[in-house]
Amino acid sequence: TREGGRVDMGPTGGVPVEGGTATMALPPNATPNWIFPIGPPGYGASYNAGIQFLMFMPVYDAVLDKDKGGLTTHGPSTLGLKPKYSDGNKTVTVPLRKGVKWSDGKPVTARDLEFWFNLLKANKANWGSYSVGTMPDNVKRFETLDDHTVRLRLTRAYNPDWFTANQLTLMRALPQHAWGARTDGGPIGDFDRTKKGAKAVFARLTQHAKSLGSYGSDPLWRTVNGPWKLAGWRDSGQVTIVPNEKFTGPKSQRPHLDKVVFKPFTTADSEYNVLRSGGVDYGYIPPSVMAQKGKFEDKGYRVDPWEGWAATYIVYNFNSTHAGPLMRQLYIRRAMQHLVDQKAMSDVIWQGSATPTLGPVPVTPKSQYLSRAMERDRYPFSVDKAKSLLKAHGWETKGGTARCVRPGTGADECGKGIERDDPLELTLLSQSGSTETTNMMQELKSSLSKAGIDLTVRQQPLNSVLGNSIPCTAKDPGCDWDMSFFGTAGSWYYPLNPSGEQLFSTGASANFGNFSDKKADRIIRAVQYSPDMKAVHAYGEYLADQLPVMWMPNPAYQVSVIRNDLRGIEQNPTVTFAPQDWYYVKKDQGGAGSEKTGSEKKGAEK
Amino acid sequence: MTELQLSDAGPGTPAPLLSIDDLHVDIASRERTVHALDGISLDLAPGEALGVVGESGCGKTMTALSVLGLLPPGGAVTGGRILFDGQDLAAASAPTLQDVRGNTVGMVFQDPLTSLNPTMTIGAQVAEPLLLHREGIGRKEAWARAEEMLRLVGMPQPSERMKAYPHQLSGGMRQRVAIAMALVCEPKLLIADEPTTALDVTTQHQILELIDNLRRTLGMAMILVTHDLGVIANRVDRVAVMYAGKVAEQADVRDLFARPRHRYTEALFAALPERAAERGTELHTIPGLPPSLTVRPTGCRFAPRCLFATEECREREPELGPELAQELVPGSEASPGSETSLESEAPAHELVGAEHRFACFHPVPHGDAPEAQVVTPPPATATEPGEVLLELDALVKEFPLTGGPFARRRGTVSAVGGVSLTVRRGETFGMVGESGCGKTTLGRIVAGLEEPTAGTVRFDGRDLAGLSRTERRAHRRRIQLMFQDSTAAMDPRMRVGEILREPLVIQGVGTRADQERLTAGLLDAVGLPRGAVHRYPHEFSGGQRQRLGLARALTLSPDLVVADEPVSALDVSVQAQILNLMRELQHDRGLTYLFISHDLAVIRHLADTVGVMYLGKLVETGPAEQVYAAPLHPYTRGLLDTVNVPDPAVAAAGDREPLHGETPSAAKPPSGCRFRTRCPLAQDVCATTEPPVSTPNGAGHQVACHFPLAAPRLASRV
Amino acid sequence: MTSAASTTAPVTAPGHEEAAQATPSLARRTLQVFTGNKLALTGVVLLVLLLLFSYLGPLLYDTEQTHTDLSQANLSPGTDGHLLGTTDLGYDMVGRLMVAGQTSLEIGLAAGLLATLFGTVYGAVSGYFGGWVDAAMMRITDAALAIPAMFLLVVVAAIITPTKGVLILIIAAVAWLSPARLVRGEALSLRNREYVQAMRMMGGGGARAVFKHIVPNAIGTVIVNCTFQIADAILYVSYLAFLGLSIPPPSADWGSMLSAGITYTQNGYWWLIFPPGIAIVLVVAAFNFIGDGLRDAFEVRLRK
Amino acid sequence: MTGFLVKRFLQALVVLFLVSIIVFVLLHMLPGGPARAILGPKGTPQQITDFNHQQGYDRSLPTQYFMYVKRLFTGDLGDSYKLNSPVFELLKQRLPKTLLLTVLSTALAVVIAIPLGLLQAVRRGKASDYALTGLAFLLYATPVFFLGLIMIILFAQVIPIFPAEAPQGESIGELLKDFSGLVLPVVTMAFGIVAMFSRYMRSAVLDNLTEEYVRTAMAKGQSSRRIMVRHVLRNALIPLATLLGLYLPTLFSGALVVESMFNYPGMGLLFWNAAQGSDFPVLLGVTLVVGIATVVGSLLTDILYAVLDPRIRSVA
Ligand SMILES: Nc1ncnc2c1ncn2[C@@H]1O[C@H](COP(=O)(O)OP(=O)(O)OP(=O)(O)O)[C@@H](O)[C@H]1O
Ligand SMILES: Nc1ncnc2c1ncn2[C@@H]1O[C@H](COP(=O)(O)OP(=O)(O)OP(=O)(O)O)[C@@H](O)[C@H]1O
Ligand SMILES: [Mg+2]
Ligand SMILES: [Mg+2]
Repeated sequence: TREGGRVDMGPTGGVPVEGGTATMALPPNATPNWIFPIGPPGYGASYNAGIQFLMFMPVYDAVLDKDKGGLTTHGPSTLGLKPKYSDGNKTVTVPLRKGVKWSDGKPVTARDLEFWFNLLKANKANWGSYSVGTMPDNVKRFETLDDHTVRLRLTRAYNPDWFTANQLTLMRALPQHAWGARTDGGPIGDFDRTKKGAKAVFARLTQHAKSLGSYGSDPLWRTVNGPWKLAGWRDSGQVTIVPNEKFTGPKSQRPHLDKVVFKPFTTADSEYNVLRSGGVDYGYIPPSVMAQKGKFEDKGYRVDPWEGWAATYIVYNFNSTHAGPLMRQLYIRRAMQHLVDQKAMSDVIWQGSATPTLGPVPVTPKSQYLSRAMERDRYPFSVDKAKSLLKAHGWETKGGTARCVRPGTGADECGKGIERDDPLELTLLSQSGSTETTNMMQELKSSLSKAGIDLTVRQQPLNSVLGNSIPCTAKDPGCDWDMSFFGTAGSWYYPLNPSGEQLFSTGASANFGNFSDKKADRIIRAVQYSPDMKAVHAYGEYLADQLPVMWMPNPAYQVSVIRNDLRGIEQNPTVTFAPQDWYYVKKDQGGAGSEKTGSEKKGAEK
Repeated sequence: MTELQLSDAGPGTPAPLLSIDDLHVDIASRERTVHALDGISLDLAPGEALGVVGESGCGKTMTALSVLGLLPPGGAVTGGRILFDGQDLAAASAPTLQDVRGNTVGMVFQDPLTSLNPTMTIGAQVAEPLLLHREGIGRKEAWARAEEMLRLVGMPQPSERMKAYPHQLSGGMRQRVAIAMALVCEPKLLIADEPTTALDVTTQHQILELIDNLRRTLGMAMILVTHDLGVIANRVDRVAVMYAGKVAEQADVRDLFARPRHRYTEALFAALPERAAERGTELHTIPGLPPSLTVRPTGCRFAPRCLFATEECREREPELGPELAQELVPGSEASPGSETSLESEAPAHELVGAEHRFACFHPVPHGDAPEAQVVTPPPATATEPGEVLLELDALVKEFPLTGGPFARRRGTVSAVGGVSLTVRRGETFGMVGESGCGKTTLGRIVAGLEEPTAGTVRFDGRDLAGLSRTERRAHRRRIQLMFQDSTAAMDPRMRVGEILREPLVIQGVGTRADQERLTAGLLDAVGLPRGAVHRYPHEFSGGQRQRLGLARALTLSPDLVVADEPVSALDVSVQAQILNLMRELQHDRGLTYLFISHDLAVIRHLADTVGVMYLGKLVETGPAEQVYAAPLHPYTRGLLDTVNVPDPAVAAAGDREPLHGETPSAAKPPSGCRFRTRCPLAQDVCATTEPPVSTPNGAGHQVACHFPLAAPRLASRV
Repeated sequence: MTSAASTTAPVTAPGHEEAAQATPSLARRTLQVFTGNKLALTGVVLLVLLLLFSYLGPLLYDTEQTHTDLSQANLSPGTDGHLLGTTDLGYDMVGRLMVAGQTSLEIGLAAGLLATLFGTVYGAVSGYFGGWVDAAMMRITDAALAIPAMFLLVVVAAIITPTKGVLILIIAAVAWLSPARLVRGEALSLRNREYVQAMRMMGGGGARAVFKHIVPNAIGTVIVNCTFQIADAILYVSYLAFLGLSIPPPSADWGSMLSAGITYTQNGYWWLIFPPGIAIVLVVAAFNFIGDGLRDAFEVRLRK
Repeated sequence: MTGFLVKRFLQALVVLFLVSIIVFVLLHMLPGGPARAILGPKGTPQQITDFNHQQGYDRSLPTQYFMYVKRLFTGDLGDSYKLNSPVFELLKQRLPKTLLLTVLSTALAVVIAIPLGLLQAVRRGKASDYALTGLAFLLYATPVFFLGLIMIILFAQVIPIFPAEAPQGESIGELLKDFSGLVLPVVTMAFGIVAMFSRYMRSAVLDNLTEEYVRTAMAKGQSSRRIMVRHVLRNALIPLATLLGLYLPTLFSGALVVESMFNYPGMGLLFWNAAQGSDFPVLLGVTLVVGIATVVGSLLTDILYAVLDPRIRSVA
């Protein structure tokens, strides 16, 4: 069954059938390794959350709103219904879907949410998604109104959209009646209501979650409320799920398939080889193979770049010991942005699987966060514009490198801190290991040099780049880096609301380049706290213009390749998946299409 | 077709078993072709023993190897025939040869270690020829016969040894195995190429005795290849002397030794230290080296080194034949007529083919006893021995014994077990003994290359152990070592000039110009051209390298030169040159020698005082004449009796008591007297008490024996 | 008139000529064996061709190798006068191979030589001094050898920012072990040679023994090993590129070209894969051929 | 024998100690430590500090090393950061698989290399020797990943007879069941080894052919064929057998590349992934295990040598 993997089916048409197995390839190094829905630092990866959501229904999640065509926070797959804000946005009420039961028959209640909150509150340091001041710090009180309603009293007024999208989505319902013991074999009770008890309960659950090999057999993880349950979790990270026959959620969420296998791969190449031989039904190809798209389409696959809810950029280090003054000049940042040929990079280097980044708010898919002004490219590729910007500020190219000939702080002078004859020389730490990134940097170097900007690219492994690009002040020994790029797989995946408080506000944890702008800080705060949607637009437009970073083409999460007879796949930009929507089709004529697929896949699985 | 040639031999003579006829062998390599054999003719009757002698490189081995078609890669028979039992082996096919090898012709090689397969048991190797050649013989039977054969060659506990591997046996035992392997199929001919050269005199003696006996019992013919005239004199019926790929002379063994005719043979004999008129006289030498065989020389091949060569010799090549008419000296007993043919002569000989043939235009006249004719150069008077230069006191050296990687330290080897001796300035102290008795170790301790485990070395009155670092460095100049293998002792990547200057550079003597002047002088002294400094060691012959070694030892003008077997790798002719040179330099420079050798004749020739070592002990010392003439220790006497004297007449005399048995391991030396296990006189006391040193023969002649020999022998034959 | 050889005069050895011609000089013999070995000859020819291609090539065939040209990317061979097509950044492939060849050869040579140099001295010192010095030094090499080279490189690749110099150092750091062990083995036997003993007896010290006697006498082994080291170094460069550790653009080496080309395997862009791949194979094989020929010439045993 | 074993064991301990130090130091040269790698760009400074504290990375290097070694003695190799399992468990699963791959490919290589080397030696200097030697060097000169790539292109794409991915089974049995999946990885890995071993074989045979015992065997009347088989081959195989132990690290290197190319779930792949994710405990664990394997390998080599070579055996 290995060779060829040809699917005799077009991308549309066909008769849906029930059953069958789908094998989905996970991206390189995306090895599912955590089942407990409160992930400790380092275990919060999207592929873990994605799989957890299948077994433990999320309370809120970024879901595609089929009617409006955008992203929203609740839908049939979520436990929570539309949250209600009151008290000047200082209180939020979360109503839960009724009639949902755990697989052991117990109902899903507000207590299960409280359980989650108690565990979190007592163990926030061990929670990967925690950052100071946000959940659970910003919840003054957690109240249970009835079995199906909870109310959160917040510490201050929040922008409801932001709070739902970025905070309530973190909420989970956990089976308190099954997990509420402090020790293995110990009694189950309300221990989570004391801090000590919560710590013990949490510790026990974490302990269980630490043995990957036993996930499949550990009874703890058998109490689920999602459409799926676990059938196997190998040490290699391969996860197999089968429909939860006790699922009590909305009908539309009942799985069609018999089984879904998530298969991790270590390299894109090995995945590709397997894909070619038909070993996965839903895989991906390296961007470089986009040119060969047609081949896959001929074989009965559809190729569909999975666009991520992300921004990609090169970080400028505004405190760089040697290039800080340069970075701080907006005109220089503008000139440089003019020299980034995002379109050519996206089309040639990424073979069309990346899209230009125009500002902090993703341009695709379209969303309420995007204003018209943000769709415009403010800094189109233009060597001339870059040159004239530099010239206008007193730079002259001598021997290939631009040098400041008019130092000073005047409008037509180089700017503060830049001395006469200072060269426009910059170094860039860039992550290694990706041909696309290497090529982008090479292209960037080449085009920057056309305006006399001399860029030295130093490639390092991702970890080193991240380790080296730390926020710093010019006096720190580690602050000698000028620019840094770690965006081969996108620099930053946003939560649903693409607010930039972690990225661009002064002193934020992921503000690696020490960007600091009073106006930006103000606007970002507005996004979090004010109820006005315009705040997001103002933020997006201002930062797109101010260039706190150098915008770079944003690569797709992956270039998916899917069998034509596997349908119902919506590629959610927050990169979770909903295999309950997936189904096979067979040819209208009643050919053996999916039955064959099903049995064939079963055969291959053995 | 080969049968036609059977009838070559006359009716009266038994058909020869092997008949080599005008054999030519070339060895071609990438750069050159060596004409290793250039028309060799030899006959061998059934049961006869033929010795082949000659200097190194003259083609002895090639002769032996070509019989069985075992020439080295590139080697090929280019002409002539090798008739064995009626078959021409030179033209035989591979299967035919395989049938002969190991079956009707057995072969024994020089090095008994490398010539045995290291990973096969002795039994398997000895049984192998049987399995190959005796159809229908089973494995079991083959092994039984192999065991029998091992017993026959004197292997103790043969059934156990069958399962042993070669490395578990001593050299002598290995050679016995090799012989058993060659003889297990009871061949008609045994070819032995230097079968004993790698062995001790005593073992050599035992092995040769063994071969002799087996040959007689099995009625085998034998070709014994050796460079050792002593071995030849004692073991064969007939001798062929080879020179430069040709047979120079061929004769009955007694006849040859009594009356060599070829000038080369004569010169070889003359160079033997045994034949030197007297101790301390110069030896006769043959100047120069054998020619390289890459080109065929015109004329007599020995002519360039021959004192009697004439124009004729240089132009024409003498034929190998019986006495030529014009050279006949009337009245000689052999008196074959000038026109005598082989047939007509035959009745006069008892032995087939025993007639004396040689290839020389100016043979040694008949009736001259060579020794008598030799003009003896005046003996170089040795300087009178002066004060004590070197004094060893109870010197002990033990080496830790580490076996293979799996063994723990298994005790120690007692290489030197308490030796005391004195060497006086200006004398030559000769140290003899069997292999492994500790001679080299002693020499190395004296030279400072080894630290003694116990005991003291006093040099010029000073205890060497008490020297400071700098004193020691300076002291190094005064004792120098001359190595056995000068090839190994000279850095092959250095030019001779640099090698000779190195001691001076290290010791920081003089400027470069001074050093060069000094080395030039040294080269003059050892008889090498000054241009030698620009060449590398490998561009010199063995003898020349030994001269260089001597020169280097003398660079720092030492008082004492320790010479460790300086001539044992050399041919007699060259050996004589070096010995003469050493003597001359000693005379000129007032040197003192500690001369180490296993060759009793050489020691006797050179040494003033002799020390005899056995298993780390000095068993006897004394003035050379006394020790040789009246040995006090049974070991010394045994050694003297074991030596192969290059004189068949002596060999025939039956009053010799050669040593028997093997030297025990130095790791477990016998208690008491270490020699007791092999001593004919041993008694209980020997096992318990270490013999004290006594001087029954007057002061200066010491012996460490409970029962020193009382009756002095009349004369040593060495 | 019938006396035997008179030997009073010092013998002026007449055997010179013969002795000298019997053993032709080492260098000559080397040359002979070498030219007689067809593989070694092939190696030399290959190497010369590759050197000419890399260093002379750019003078004859001038191409843009610093500035990218995305509009010219991934052209197939023959298009627009690009003999072997263009890379994914629009560099002319042939020109790129030349530039990359220089880097590969330079890194390989430098790393191979460095490793050999260090390893030789290390091994010679260890072997000559023996005893606990040797034990300590050898345990270090044992430990380094017990970590497979690729493991080390993978870890190092996760730490280091590559530049030419850094690559040379990394490779040398992995590669010096083999010459060290080899030379140590030689030194162990050489130190017992009589000429070294003779030197000691004259009062010479360790430094002299190591540099004057041991190293020169191990030179055959060293040179042979050096050619293999160079070959291995070039291979290592390619492995490093495979691990994502190659010198930063716009310079390139064959290894990085190959690993970049592998990205396009599926696109059938064979011209991005096979030319650099084959170049690596050829240059590594060439050095191996030469090393093998030299080994024959020096009669060094194949054993490590 | 025991004395030797004790000595070798102590040596091995020293070597392992050095191995762990080398790797330990090397790993700690990574800027920022593993925290960033584990926590990603979203990790907050607080989390990074916590992580470093938990793992002891805020302590001095010697202290950390001491702690590591102390835990080692209790058999605790630590837990993988990325794979959420004890390193020991991971190694227990992966090591046998890597051994399977190396053993299969080495066996294949040896089976090919021995006759090949013999043939080259016998035909020394002839055209076939040159051709085979040339081929061996060409193979040797081909980077394993290039070779693997060619294999995949040829046998999984152009003529799709073998799968391009190794079997993913949990157990050895499962791996073997899917044998066709093992073909390409095993063959790819074997090729490199063949090149090396056939060279050694050739030279070992040539060495032995010049030995005098061969001449003795000829003098006994054996055919060249029989001499080859009964005498030369056996003696030539001894150094070759011992080579196996010494080439363990090289084999592991090859396995690393092959495993990552074919997604073979062995130790090399584990290491590869761990390196990319700065999974220190795994890196240390794997290196240690490989170090132990190498040291044990060379010990076995010595023993094997003794078993095969009576010259050494009997001393024991
Ligand atoms: N393998 C070889 N290749 C080339 N020449 C050889 C080879 N073996 C021997 N010779 C040459 O053949 C000639 C005869 O050598 P042979 O071994 O027969 O001498 P030999 O009398 O046995 O000497 P020795 O006493 O040293 O053993 C010599 O000139 C030698 O250099
Ligand atoms: N370095 C060493 N380590 C261990 N044992 C040694 C060492 N050198 C010599 N021996 C042993 O010491 C004993 C004496 O050796 P030595 O070389 O002094 O004897 P020799 O009389 O010179 O012998 P030969 O005539 O064979 O040269 C032998 O048993 C030898 O094996
Ligand atoms: Mg010989
Ligand atoms: Mg000796």
